[in-house]
Amino acid sequence: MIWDDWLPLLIVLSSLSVGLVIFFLPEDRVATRTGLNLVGALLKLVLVGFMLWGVFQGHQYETRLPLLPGLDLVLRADPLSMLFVLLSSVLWLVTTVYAIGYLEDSPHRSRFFGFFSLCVTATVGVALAGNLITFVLFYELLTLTTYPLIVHRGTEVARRAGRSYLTYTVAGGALLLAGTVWLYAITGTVEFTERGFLSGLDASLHPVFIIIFTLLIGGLGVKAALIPLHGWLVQAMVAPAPVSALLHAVAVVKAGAFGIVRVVYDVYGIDFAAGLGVTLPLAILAAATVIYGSLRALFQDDLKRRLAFSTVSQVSYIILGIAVVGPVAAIGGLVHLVHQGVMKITLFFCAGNLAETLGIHRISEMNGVGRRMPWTMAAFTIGALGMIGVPPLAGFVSKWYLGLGALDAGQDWVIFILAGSSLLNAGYYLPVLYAVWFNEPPDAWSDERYFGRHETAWALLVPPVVTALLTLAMGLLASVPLSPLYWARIITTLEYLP
Amino acid sequence: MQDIPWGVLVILLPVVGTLACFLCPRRSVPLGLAAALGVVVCVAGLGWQVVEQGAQRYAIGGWGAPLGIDLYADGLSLLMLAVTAVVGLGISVYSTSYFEPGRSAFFWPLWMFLWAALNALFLSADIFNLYVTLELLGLAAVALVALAGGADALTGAMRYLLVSLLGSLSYLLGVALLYHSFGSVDIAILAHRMEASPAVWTAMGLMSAGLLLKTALFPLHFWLPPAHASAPTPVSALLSALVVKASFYMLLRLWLEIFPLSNSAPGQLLGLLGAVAVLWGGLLALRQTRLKMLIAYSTVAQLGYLFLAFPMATSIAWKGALYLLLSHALAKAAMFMAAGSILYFGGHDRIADLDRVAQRLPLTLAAFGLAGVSSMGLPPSGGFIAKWLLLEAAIRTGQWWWAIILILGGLLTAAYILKVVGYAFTQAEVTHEARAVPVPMEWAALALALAAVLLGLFAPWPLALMEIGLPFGVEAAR
Amino acid sequence: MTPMSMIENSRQQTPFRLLLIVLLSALATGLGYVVLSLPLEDPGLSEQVTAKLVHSGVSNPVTAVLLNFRGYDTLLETGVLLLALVGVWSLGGIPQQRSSTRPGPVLDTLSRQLVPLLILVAGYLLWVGAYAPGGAFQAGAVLAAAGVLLLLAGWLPGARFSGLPLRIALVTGLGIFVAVGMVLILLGRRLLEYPPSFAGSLILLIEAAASLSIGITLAALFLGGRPEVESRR
Amino acid sequence: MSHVFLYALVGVGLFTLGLYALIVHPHLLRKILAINVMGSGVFLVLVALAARTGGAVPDPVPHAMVITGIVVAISATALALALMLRVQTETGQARLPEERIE
Repeated sequence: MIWDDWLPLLIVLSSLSVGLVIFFLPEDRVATRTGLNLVGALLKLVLVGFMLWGVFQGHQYETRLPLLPGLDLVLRADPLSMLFVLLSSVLWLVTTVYAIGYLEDSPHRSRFFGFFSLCVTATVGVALAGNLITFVLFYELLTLTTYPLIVHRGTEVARRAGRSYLTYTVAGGALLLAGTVWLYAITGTVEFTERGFLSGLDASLHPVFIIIFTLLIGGLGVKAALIPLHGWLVQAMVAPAPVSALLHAVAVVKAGAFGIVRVVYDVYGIDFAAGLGVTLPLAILAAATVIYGSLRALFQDDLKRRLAFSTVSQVSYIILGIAVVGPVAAIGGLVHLVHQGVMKITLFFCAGNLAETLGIHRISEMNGVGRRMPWTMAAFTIGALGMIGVPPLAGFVSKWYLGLGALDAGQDWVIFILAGSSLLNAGYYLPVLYAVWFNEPPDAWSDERYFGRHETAWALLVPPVVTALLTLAMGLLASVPLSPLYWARIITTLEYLP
Repeated sequence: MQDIPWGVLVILLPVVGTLACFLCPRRSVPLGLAAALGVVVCVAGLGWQVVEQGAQRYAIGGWGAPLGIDLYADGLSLLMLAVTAVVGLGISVYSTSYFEPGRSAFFWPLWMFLWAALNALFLSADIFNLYVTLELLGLAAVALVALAGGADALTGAMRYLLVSLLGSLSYLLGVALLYHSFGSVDIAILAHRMEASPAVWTAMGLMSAGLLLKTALFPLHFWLPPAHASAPTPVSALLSALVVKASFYMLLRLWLEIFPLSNSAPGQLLGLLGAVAVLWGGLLALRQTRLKMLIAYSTVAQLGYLFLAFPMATSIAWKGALYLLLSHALAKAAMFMAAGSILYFGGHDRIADLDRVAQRLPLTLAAFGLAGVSSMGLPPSGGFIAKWLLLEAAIRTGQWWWAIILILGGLLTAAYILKVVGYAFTQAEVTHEARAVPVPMEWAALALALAAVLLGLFAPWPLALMEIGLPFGVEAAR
Repeated sequence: MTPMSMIENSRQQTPFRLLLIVLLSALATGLGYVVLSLPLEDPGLSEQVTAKLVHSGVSNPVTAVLLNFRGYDTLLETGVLLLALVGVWSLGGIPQQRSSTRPGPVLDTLSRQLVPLLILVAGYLLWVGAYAPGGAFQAGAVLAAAGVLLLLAGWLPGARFSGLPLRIALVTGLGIFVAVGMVLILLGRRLLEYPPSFAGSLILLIEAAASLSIGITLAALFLGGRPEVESRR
Repeated sequence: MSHVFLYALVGVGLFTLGLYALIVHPHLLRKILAINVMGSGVFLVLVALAARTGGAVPDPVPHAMVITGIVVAISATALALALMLRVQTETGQARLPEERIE
């Protein structure tokens, strides 16, 4: 059935073609651009849904295009890629609606939405990549397409953030490329295979594999915001809200974490990596990032910077889950990939709403804002509580599995890390919630905009509410088939059980 | 279709084009464009013939190798012809609206002469004939640089002419030594009779020195930036993309077929010079204040990459170098055209206040950006494939230090390309009135930039073409 | 500060010149040694040339090599000459230093005698090229000498002539050469593969056209710029 | 050492002398003349070594090459001289910018 060969490519091309068309749309054609955006997002969602159902039935989807003699461009739908592609297509639809509302009459929108679609194309490409070279190809494409989004406003601050983003990511990309070529030159293949393809080779190569591992993790760590390499993430907060929402909850940061999962699971194989002794340093680095991110978040007054530091620490949960060698912890890490995305995007949407309707950027200005914007703040509360790990929200599920996994893997110190960071999360989210609901609002907001009966434009309000409900749903209906937890279980069974 | 001598047509058609443009200067634009299209068709015909029947040898005058001159078309020369045709067509379209009538009457005959010289050079299998085509190429290029007429264009052209003549004479002395040692100037016969002797080593040194001077490898690159930057834009594009590559092609041909060496000491020296060129060119490009000078120094850097293949000397390394040559030709031509459009629009190409101009030329900036992606070696461009092949060759031959140079060079290129692209995202309003850029100029640049990107997506075909006639030796393709 | 300029600027200091002299003399001795190392007896391609001479249509071996065996080189070479002219013309008009003072009596009378003689000699050189040293380039050079003499005597090509007619004259050499090549291809032969019976006459035709063009090109190059063309249209 | 090699050595000498003059003398006219001297040197080497055929007739192929070389040399010199005049009128000195007398 030819459908099996071309579906993954179709998914990638659906947003690519939309993006290219939008580039050439004149600025004033708002209706067509919005229509195109929504059609593109919905089409992708439908295709992904169709593929999800197919993979659920045990169908094999793979597109193989010749790239180099002996090396193909491979797009394959396996459970791990389904997890990430599902997350990105759902959140892209929601973020597109939000971005249309947010950038109501600002300049350069054709350029923005063009690069916006290209960015999601790259993300989906990263998710569906079937071998390391395809992964690198889309990973670098992601760097190139997100740069224009970060510097979209064109202010001096935005351009400085863009420059720092590029220095980090281009250098990271170079490391990743070096590691990939070295791996390919030694082993002759870069295909992602269950439990990795390095275990069979002779032992003399082990030190080389360790160096290659550090290169790969260095390259991927930049986007996964591991400690020394996270500087760009906080500076990139200056981008418009939909960009920081997409960038930090879905595309860039997740691509890094997803890459690390791919390398550990499908290139090295978890047992071989553990045998090499590289998983423990990775776990320590991730743990350090978790704590560091939360600590820095405590002292940030600017709302988006606090959320950025929270992202730095939350993403490392995923890596921690992987690096703690144990099936249950792996489930926790993998499912957090989706949960963190949904929760964090809710928080960014709300931050965007506050900035757009009331001109609030700092937490100190957020007193009593719950009364003025009840729905937004309700969504914000759900998101924040989810981040802390309060049951029955999604965050609790992933932290629960992470804790259990750490215990049964005998890594007790991880428990303290989890507990400590949850406390810190509470430390920097609860005061905000308290201020929002229980403090007296100031008599006038800095530059308030009125939207008749509603608290803000519907396009800005609906997305956060939807994602908040999703957080709730993923918490309550965790064990329903086709839920993120279900997929995480399938992935770990493939990886761990013989 | 089989018996049409496409090789000869590819050479004679531009010559006929030159004569036509020279005879009726008022209609030189349509005539030139027609000749350009004709040449592209002929190259396609030759390509189809070479793919069908493998490498073609054509004895001119029917006399055969030692006495007469042969034309030889294998995968390597075919790809060089193809890239010359594509870039040439782009430049021809760009120049239809770039020059005002007075100058374009002289641009087209000179440009057609240069194209004829390039095609003759890529097809010739005779080292003396290569000298004549090299000279034809050099003089045409010098005349084209001088076409800009300003003080620095004329001095740049003068210095380029002196350097070019010095290189040619040194090459000719090498040819004399080779002829008087082996009694023939045909490459195949020389390769057959070749054995190491002092005369051969000196000839190799002289010819390589001459060609390195014309390819502007690191210590001998001083003449390139002023010449390429001050020339009129289409001329800078064709100089950086094609003319500099012709002498590299000759060096490649000689080292692959005639000179008896594996990856010996001279190869290491070339690799070292290439590495220094990559870093030196990149650093200087970073410090330039004018866009065209930045691009010219970027050419010096990218040429350095090509020479990294000499010390490795495996078939993957050669393929990587050739692939980089192809994508650099396309990307560099697109970059210079974009710079030309910016210069045409804003009247200046100072990088510092580029932002007033850049944001009102989205197509031109897109072309510059795409071409930049290819020269940075980021996917999905031809540059990435080339960088991948060279990296792979470096690791397989155990000479990993070349890999470090490749990575550092990529970062340096990224630095100066993105410094320029950054200016497209600013809020500065335009202060001075500007001249609208004609449509063919912007679209020609974008087309070539897209070609550079497509080269990255459809890599197997050019790589398969490189196999025809086995120019790079027989060992394992992978 | 480019390497070439570094050398130039510091040329006053003698140590730099000494270094250069040492280097270049080393180069010279190396080249000399290499030249001496070449075999004493080396026929080169002389046997092949004499063997094929009978089919080449001319009896002078150098002209045979120049016009028949390696005719393609000569075609490109006439191209180089025309290219040089186009290059010089693209630089602009005739530089002003050309003072158009009346020529002295000696130059005037002498040039009237010499020019016809030069043209005759050129014709002879062209004809003798088939049997003895001579041929297109020598004849062209002599023709050019006649042209230069006329230019020195103050004669300038009329404005009407220096338009299309001059360009046609300049282009005939290369044009005829390419035309002959093309026609031979149309007849199913290879490029510049003269049929043995017509080889001699074809070579003469090409040489005649070439010498005319070379003469006029070199004379025009002596002018140093593009002659003014009265713009008719 | 027969007379052939004497001429060839003179050719080599001319080539080196021309190279020295090209590098040392800043004035463009002297550089162009130096290029011509180097060219004559190379042509002399080509022609001298052609006489090693033992028989009366020397090898005609190098002779043809030299004729082609001479025509190429004259074209290059013509273009160089015209360019030098333009540089002179444009910049006031027949020198490359780096060797200009300020």
